[in-house]
Amino acid sequence: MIEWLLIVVDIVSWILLIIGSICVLIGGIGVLRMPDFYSRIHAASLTDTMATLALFSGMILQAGFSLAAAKLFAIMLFLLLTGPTATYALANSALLSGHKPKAAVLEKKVE
Amino acid sequence: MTIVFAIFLLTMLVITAVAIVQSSNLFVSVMLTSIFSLLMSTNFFVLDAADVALTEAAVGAGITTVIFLSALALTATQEKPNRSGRGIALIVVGLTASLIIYATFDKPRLGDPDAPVHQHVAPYYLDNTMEQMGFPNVVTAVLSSYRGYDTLGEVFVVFAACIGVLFILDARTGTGPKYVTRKMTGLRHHLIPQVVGRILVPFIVLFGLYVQFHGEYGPGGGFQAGAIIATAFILYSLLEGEQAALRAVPRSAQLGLVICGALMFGMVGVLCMIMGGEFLDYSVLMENPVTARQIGIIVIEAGVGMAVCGAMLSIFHAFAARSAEDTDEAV
Amino acid sequence: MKLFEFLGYYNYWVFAILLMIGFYAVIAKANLIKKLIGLSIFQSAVFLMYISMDKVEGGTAPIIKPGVVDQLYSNPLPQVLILTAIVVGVSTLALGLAIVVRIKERYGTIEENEILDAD
Amino acid sequence: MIFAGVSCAILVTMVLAIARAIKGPTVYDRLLAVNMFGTKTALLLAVIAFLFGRADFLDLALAYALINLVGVLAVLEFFQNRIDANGDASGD
Repeated sequence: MIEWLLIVVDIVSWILLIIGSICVLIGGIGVLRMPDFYSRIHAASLTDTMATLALFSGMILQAGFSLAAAKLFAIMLFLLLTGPTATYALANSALLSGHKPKAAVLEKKVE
Repeated sequence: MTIVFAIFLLTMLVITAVAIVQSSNLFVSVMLTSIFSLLMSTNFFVLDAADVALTEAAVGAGITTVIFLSALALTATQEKPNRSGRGIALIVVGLTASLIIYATFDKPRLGDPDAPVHQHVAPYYLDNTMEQMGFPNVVTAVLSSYRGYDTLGEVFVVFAACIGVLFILDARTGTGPKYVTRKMTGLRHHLIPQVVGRILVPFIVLFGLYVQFHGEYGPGGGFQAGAIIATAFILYSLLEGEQAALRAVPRSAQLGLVICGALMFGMVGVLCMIMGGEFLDYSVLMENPVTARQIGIIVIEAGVGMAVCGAMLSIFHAFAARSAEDTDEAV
Repeated sequence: MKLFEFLGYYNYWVFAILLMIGFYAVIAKANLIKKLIGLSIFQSAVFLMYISMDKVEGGTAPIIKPGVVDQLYSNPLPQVLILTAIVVGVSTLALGLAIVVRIKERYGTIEENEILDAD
Repeated sequence: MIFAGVSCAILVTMVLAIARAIKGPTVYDRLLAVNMFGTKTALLLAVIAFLFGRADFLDLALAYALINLVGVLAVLEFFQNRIDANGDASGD
């Protein structure tokens, strides 16, 4: 019975890891190709949250019930805490310093 | 497997270095320097140097960027283009580079076990750290007890550099009103980083203490812990403003930390001499030499941690006080 | 195994290139802060060379695994050297930046040629 | 084996982040790349610690997860002060 469970845990963690690496790649490509700063920050924050969640939960499953799993959970927690804060601070100070998003610039042309 | 990582990371390293030198805006090259130190830390980790990677992480991510930025705040951030002398410099650089690369051909290949480096002294430490010291981390053992005297010298170099910075930027301790620094209003109105910062600072200090006292069994030790705890206080002063940070850790306390740290290191050495052994030979501190060495190392690492943390904090506050007081004069 | 032979030296070639990039920044750039940044690249290149000397094929970091007997470990000695050198490097960098700040206040510029003319 | 694939994906993202850091027109793009690079280093260190089987080296990734925010906030604070000082609003 246990041996069957291990296979399932292995498969689930492999799927999570694959999802995580795909998200990381999508975010990376998004950061390069997006036209404007605010859309780039959107792509970058995708890698911050989604990939961290998927990769670390995949690794926690692989690590089983051990000190390493606890450390991985702590890392995931802090990454999920600091990532969005840095993104928020970045976007907030960009907006405050008058860095116009591209859409706003286009609207002015339309009127 | 490590070769694939090494190739990838080292090429990125070279690209970042070229970008750093090429960019004329100093502000951009400081940000690329922080990427450079991130890459260096990953490289160290791939090359099996966990302790060094932790030091580069603790020092490079937090303190180097902050010190560079506070220096930039006091000077210009735009570099004036200067075309003279580029040709000769390029020739000289190209020549020396090809000479060095030619010289590397008779070096032993990366990771080759019978390279001369691994033959003479290293096996001694790898073999009997476990029974002489009783803990597995060979790097901490060599750093604090086999080579303790040299680490004492390093701590005094950090101490001297910190005193030098304080003299040059003439930040007198505790002179009170003259140096009441204008509250750094930069990030005050960012509410969310402040709240998260308030949550994060105790965890960073806790992690610093964990690294400090976990130095024997895993990557860690005094140098890394001092840098991490200093980064925690720097984060606090970035978010809460300069005065709150100075109220939390006044300048006299920072200098007290540096002095006590360096003194503690020296006192343990003198204590060993008093108890009959040589300077910094911890085995005389107690009957059982192994536990004596462990206690000596823990005290030494605590001294190193205090010295590095105090030094980094007083350097940061010396720069920050300078920038605030400067703009008052200028305006 | 020619390819693997080449890979073995790649670390030392990157060391040479980084050394020269840092050296070039110190020589050709006039701005004092850019020179300090070049010096920190120069320093990191030297650290990279020491640490790439300590790697042993198939060895792990020199923290002895309890109970594992025939485990090959990388050489701890260059790591000890570099560990303290990084912290000392940062404090000397801070010293250099403090001097540059005072030069800026005294001469009003941090471009080396303008300082030499003013003197 | 899967960890090798994951670490290659992260390495490719790091290269993309460096491309954005070097190309980025405004300061905020570069800062975005620096922040992203920091989180990816934490991820890569965690995966490599697992790949080499030395799971007790995760402290390194934990250190980066904590300290990565300081560099970004320091740059923001510096840039904010610079804008208050001489009011040039646009990125460079």
